[in-house]
Amino acid sequence: MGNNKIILYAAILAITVIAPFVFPAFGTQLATLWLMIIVALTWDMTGGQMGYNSLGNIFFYGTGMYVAAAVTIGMVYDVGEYTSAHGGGITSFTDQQYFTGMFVGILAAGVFCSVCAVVIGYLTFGLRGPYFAIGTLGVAIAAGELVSNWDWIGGGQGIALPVYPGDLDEGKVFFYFLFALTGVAVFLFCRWLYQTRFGAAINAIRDDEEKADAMGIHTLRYKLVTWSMAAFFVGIAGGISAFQLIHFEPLETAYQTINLGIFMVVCVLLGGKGTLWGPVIGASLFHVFKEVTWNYFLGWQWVALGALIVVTVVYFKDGVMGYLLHTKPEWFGVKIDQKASEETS
Amino acid sequence: MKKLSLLSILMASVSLLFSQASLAACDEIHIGSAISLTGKYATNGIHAKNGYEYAIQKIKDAGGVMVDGKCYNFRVTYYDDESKGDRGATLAERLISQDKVQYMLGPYSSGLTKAIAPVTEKYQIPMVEAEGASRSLFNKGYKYLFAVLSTSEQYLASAVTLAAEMAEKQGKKASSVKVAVAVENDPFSLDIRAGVLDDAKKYGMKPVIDEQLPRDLSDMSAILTKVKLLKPDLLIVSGHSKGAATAVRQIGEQNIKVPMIAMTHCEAADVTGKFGATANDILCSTQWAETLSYSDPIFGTAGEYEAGFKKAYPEYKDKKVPYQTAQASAAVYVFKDAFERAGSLDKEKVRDALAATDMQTFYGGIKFSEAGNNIAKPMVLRQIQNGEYNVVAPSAFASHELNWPRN
Amino acid sequence: MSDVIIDVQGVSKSFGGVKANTNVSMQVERGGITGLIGPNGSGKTTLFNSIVGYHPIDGGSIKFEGQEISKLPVQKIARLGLLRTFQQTRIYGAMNGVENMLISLPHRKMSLLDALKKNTREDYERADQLLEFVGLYEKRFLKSGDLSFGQQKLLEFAMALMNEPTCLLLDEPTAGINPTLINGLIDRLKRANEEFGITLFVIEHNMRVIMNLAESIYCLAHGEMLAQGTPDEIQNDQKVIDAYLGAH
Amino acid sequence: MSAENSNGSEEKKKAGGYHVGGVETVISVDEVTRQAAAIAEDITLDHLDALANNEPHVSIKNLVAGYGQMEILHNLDLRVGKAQSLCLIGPNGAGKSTILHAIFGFNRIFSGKIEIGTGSDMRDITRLTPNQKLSQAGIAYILQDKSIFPGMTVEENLWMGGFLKDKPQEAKQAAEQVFDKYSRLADRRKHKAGVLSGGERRLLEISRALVMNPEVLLVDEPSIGLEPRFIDMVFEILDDLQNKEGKTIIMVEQNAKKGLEFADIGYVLVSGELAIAGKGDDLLKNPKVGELFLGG
Amino acid sequence: MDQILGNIGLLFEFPIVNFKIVIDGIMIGALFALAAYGLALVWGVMNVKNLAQGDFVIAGGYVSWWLVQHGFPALLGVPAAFIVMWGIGWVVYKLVISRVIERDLFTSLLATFGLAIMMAQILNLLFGSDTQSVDLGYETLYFADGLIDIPIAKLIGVIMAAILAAGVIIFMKSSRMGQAIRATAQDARAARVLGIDTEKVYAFTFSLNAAICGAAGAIIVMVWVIQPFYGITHSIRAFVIVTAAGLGNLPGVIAAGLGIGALEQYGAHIFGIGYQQAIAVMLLLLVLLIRLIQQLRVRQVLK
Repeated sequence: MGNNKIILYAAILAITVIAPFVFPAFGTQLATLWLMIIVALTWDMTGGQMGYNSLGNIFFYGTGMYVAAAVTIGMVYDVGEYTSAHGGGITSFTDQQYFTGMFVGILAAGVFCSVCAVVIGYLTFGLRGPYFAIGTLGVAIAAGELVSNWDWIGGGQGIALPVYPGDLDEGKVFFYFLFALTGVAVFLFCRWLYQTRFGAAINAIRDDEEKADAMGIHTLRYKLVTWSMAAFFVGIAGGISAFQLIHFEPLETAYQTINLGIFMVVCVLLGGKGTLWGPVIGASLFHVFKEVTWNYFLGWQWVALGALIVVTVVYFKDGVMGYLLHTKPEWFGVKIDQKASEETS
Repeated sequence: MKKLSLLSILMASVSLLFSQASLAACDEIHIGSAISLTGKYATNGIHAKNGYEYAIQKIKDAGGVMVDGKCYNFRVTYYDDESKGDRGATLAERLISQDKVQYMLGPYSSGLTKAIAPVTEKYQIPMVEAEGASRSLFNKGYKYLFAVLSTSEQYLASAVTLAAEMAEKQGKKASSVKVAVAVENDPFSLDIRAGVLDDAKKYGMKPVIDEQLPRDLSDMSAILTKVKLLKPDLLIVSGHSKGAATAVRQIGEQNIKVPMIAMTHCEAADVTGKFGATANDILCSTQWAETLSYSDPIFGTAGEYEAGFKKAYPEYKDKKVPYQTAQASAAVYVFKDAFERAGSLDKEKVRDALAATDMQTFYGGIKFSEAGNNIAKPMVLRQIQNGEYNVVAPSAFASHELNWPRN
Repeated sequence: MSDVIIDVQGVSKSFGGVKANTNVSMQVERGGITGLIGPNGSGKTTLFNSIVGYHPIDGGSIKFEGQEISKLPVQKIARLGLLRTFQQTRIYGAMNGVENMLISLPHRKMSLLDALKKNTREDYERADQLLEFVGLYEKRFLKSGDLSFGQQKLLEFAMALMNEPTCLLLDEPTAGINPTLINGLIDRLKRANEEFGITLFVIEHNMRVIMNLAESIYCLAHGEMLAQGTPDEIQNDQKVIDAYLGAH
Repeated sequence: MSAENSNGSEEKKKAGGYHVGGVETVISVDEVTRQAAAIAEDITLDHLDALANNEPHVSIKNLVAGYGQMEILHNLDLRVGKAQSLCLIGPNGAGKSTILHAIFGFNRIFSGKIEIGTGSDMRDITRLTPNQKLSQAGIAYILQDKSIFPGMTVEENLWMGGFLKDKPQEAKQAAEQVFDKYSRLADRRKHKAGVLSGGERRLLEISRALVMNPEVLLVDEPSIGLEPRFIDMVFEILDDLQNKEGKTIIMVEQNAKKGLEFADIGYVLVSGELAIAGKGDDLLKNPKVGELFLGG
Repeated sequence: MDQILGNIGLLFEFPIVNFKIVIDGIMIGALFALAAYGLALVWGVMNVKNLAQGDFVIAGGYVSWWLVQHGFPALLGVPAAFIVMWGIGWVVYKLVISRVIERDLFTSLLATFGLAIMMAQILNLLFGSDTQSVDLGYETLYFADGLIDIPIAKLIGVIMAAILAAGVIIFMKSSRMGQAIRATAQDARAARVLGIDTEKVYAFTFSLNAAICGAAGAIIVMVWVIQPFYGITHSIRAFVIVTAAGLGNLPGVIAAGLGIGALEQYGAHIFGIGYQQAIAVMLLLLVLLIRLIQQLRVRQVLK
């Protein structure tokens, strides 16, 4: 790692740490930014690096939310009674119940989601291209519909978790750092993963899976492992979101297919697919764009977002990173062999 | 007309940008509200927003809010929650931490209120809400949440009582009444279902159909076919505006013969305007009706409120002013009352004043229970009779006889 | 000469009623170079695809090192050490030569934990050696998509060697290559066979190539096995001449 | 990622255990190109005109063309006379197909001219669209392989060949003439083209281009993917079209031997420039060409 | 569970209900089939997977609804929506679709998704989020003691859908543009060589698709309700149908459309209407799974 890189990383880390204290009012937005980074990075693991464009990663987010909530509540109350519309009684959690529940719940969310990824992957990884995208989208939509009809977990009523017990601003910072830690962990994980043989193998799957098959690469195994790693982190992010949002319901919050489910993809495309920094940059740009439009284009923000998606996908296909790679290759240590590039014509 | 509403959104956003500069004489009390300007609740969200704005104007015209001898006007910062819970929660956070609002007006729908209430509670921001009726809002022990409207289990419960009365009049047992319930799968409608089933149980009635409507409902013929087969005596439908519209249309189309049909959101869906005679004899629950005899010094009588509002918002001139608008205005009025009684802008004092509210308004009596819901105002049931909404229950308010059975 | 590595017995395959292979039997000897020729439409590619697992067969059996593989999918067969190259070469065009080689490490011999390690120095060295072996060392950092078709074929061949296969199936290795390159390629194939001990099974269109390369040649025509023998025998077989050379 | 490694030593490592290919056996396309450039002759326009019997029907003058920003052909000249056949050979990527694309209007022309006709009839057709090339300039393009419409019948495929005719009826009549000429196709007219054999497909591809009755045929690798006896059939058909019907043929052929045997004129192309031009038979005999492209 | 058994019991207790369900399903399915055919067309011809399909349908519905609000007869809505959506389709093609044709398959999916979001929101801003419908005021025909009801409006809708479908079939078979579309779908390069302006063909095909969707929407608004955000469900159904039927197979698309209409109605009857969307999606997954298993038998994957 060069000196410049170390400085860059240190600077980013410093900003990450001080951000919630410098901009206390924006705590929640900053936390959401990390959420976007997490889901974008994990989406890119399968989408950008492995070539499997899932539209259903939101499934893990929603499932993570519900698993975290169910586990946390289940450790103290009967979930069915807790969620029941008739449920009388005001519920309360002690601090210890809250934090133990949160720890176990979030972890369980991650683990459960990675198991789900293996099961779903087993069925869907035989699909290619648009079929995979639509198939996974279908899984996410179906899951949302089924959960919304499942009374035990609250059905369409949704489910409410206890409020953070401590001081309010402290709580905000707490959730910010939960997200930020997860985000940094995902980033470092991806950075390491893409340098291994495994990383090269999933790139091979992306570029030509038939060839990878023919070379004896365990394509299905690698695909399942990749997706379940991604699902683990998304599940954790979902679990944290559950505690941060306190109340959530299946269709619009948990399995929000056409919101976060698509946004994560747009973030990646905006930043540059198949790159390490692309999803991070894309998520940041997208988040800012989103917040701005919905401040100043009240009512039109969705039109603006739709337009952003179209423009990104259609006119800006390689994203920010792709653009930089084209125009400033020297930033990335790529040497252009003048002679070689002439010969290739 | 639609263009107008579009225009009003734009105007609102523009005025939002410049409003700081334009107001002078009185000081401001800054209130925040996340409301559905887009998404599936947009229509009702806009109704509510108009209600808020109308009340603010009326209060301003009447001399503003007098707190400890000083005059104030309300100013509301709105954000669009896109009819989505997580959005609403984020926006509430934003209103509180970035825009520094100290008081909140509620969003539209129980689902959104459910998402926002934990946030306001967390920050101890008093919120008066007018559009979240689900009683599950009021068993969480929230101390900063106040609702001017009746809780949703009451919406159609009186229909069950009516059906029981009718059965007894026919010399049958109340328990012989067969009830069919089709409600949307959202917090509000599920609550209505719970209320209806509770009441039905009290009479020993049997639900023969108990199904949930999907959120993007466009066809309920599958349920109506079962209705034909199982011949219930009472059909309950609840699914916001689109549920009402779809139900009335298909009930007419499929010629459903049920002696009594009761639903919510008839006015909001404008079923009389859209479907004419088909809508006749349908029972509609309402929080408020302009024919009721409530009144207060700011808005006058219920009828005067209706007239005044139509004048201020001409796009409503051909239809009923929906109760969603009236209760939104009432919520603002409750704030005014509480501020004046508190005699301070301190939010804890205001909260206590809110809790002690006991007032009469054009919208009805308002007195909050421990849990924050309004216990001073009954729901009324109106029946569409020849295109007119006539109050038929409870008997104390009834202006017309119930037409039974429906044909 | 009895060590058979690929044993095809009575394989039949038809597509929508059209018989592509009828009762084809053949053997590939371990350690040798076996050729398969036949005119277009004679069922060569069908047989090739049946062996590598691209489609199911209607009847018969295909054994690799004694194991029945006719029901296995491509990747499982590849993982047994039976590798193939593609007629329209398939390399990773967006990556450079070295990256292509490193992807070709024998993943079938790796556990998941091995795969989660970075490439070792030895891996890089081996990649360089093999690239040198096919004459692409100087171009190893060029984007492989920019290489010429012939160079891509060589790269694909090097990738196959990197994978340490037991047996390598080559689908028309010289198709679309400039004739001048062919001599060099034949040389490399022979050396891969001799020095690395890889069994080669080559499907070819070009008679000249196969006669120089293979020790044992099978000839297919109309989906049936027409003849088998040494290059000399095949060249002088009247049936082969009739079927293959048409009017000539 | 790999960039770190690129700093590694450029000198050849002695590979442990393996033979290192000696210079004499290193196979390289660049080497071919170098050798081709070495044998390149100075080609004069007079020479080209002479090959086209001084009556060129298709002339390309100083053509610079390519795709997008990439320039592939550099100042290329070409002449072919009426009812003559020209075969373009050369290594992969030399720009052979690009010439056909340029003539038909499929790629970008930076500068230069493409003309058709002789003397006063000469027309500049550089900027015509493919559509106009076919309908106005009488140029038809016959693609490599797999260009039939598999879901349509043989008959419909031929009708599509006459898509640019004013009336569908004319296309059908022209198709009938083709059927009269090639009874093999007529026998299968109601069959789906997808079930035809390789030779029949190629025949259909060629005959489909004849429906518009073009004067110039651009033929892209007619022998690719065909078994030997069909290759002969294809060249017989082309021969018939050239000599009996007076079509001008410009062909790209990988199988240089076959192509030069057939063609009146042969051009050897290297890196987007003309290296050798001569009569087909002469080129066949040219040892340098033979060494380079004919496999010795 | 009891409810499901009870609902199944009803099917046997009143066998006539089965007719009712099938008839309802077919009437709805006919409209699904139209949008699905448009999807199959653009998918087959230019390899664009249009996720805005449902939003074209809804937009067509609003065109018709708007006309009715302004005093035009409802039946005029169908041709009007056809024409207006043709124009919108053309604009969308020029601005967006023409740039995604040659790109990888995910691009078109996502670009059209962005389009879908935009369209839904613009419709919401223009027409409000209420459900809307056009009441033709026609009678309903009743059979079997009123158990089977066929609103004449629906009957007219189905007939119009059939006419439209027939028109498209004839157009594709016999017109020159139809032939050009088919040729382009099978081999665009060969079509270009024959002088077919494939760019024009693409623009035409996409506009035609939008127009078909628009007409379908105009029919839907007469027999059902529309709302700006209903597009996605129509899109999903179109994908279910095309996936089940395969591309370039109009009879297959129609059959699958009708079948899915009926299956959905059965599902709604048995499991409850709340599962209607889930049923549509489950059907999609089921179809994909079945096709996948079929492919596995030939040692391949579903591309």
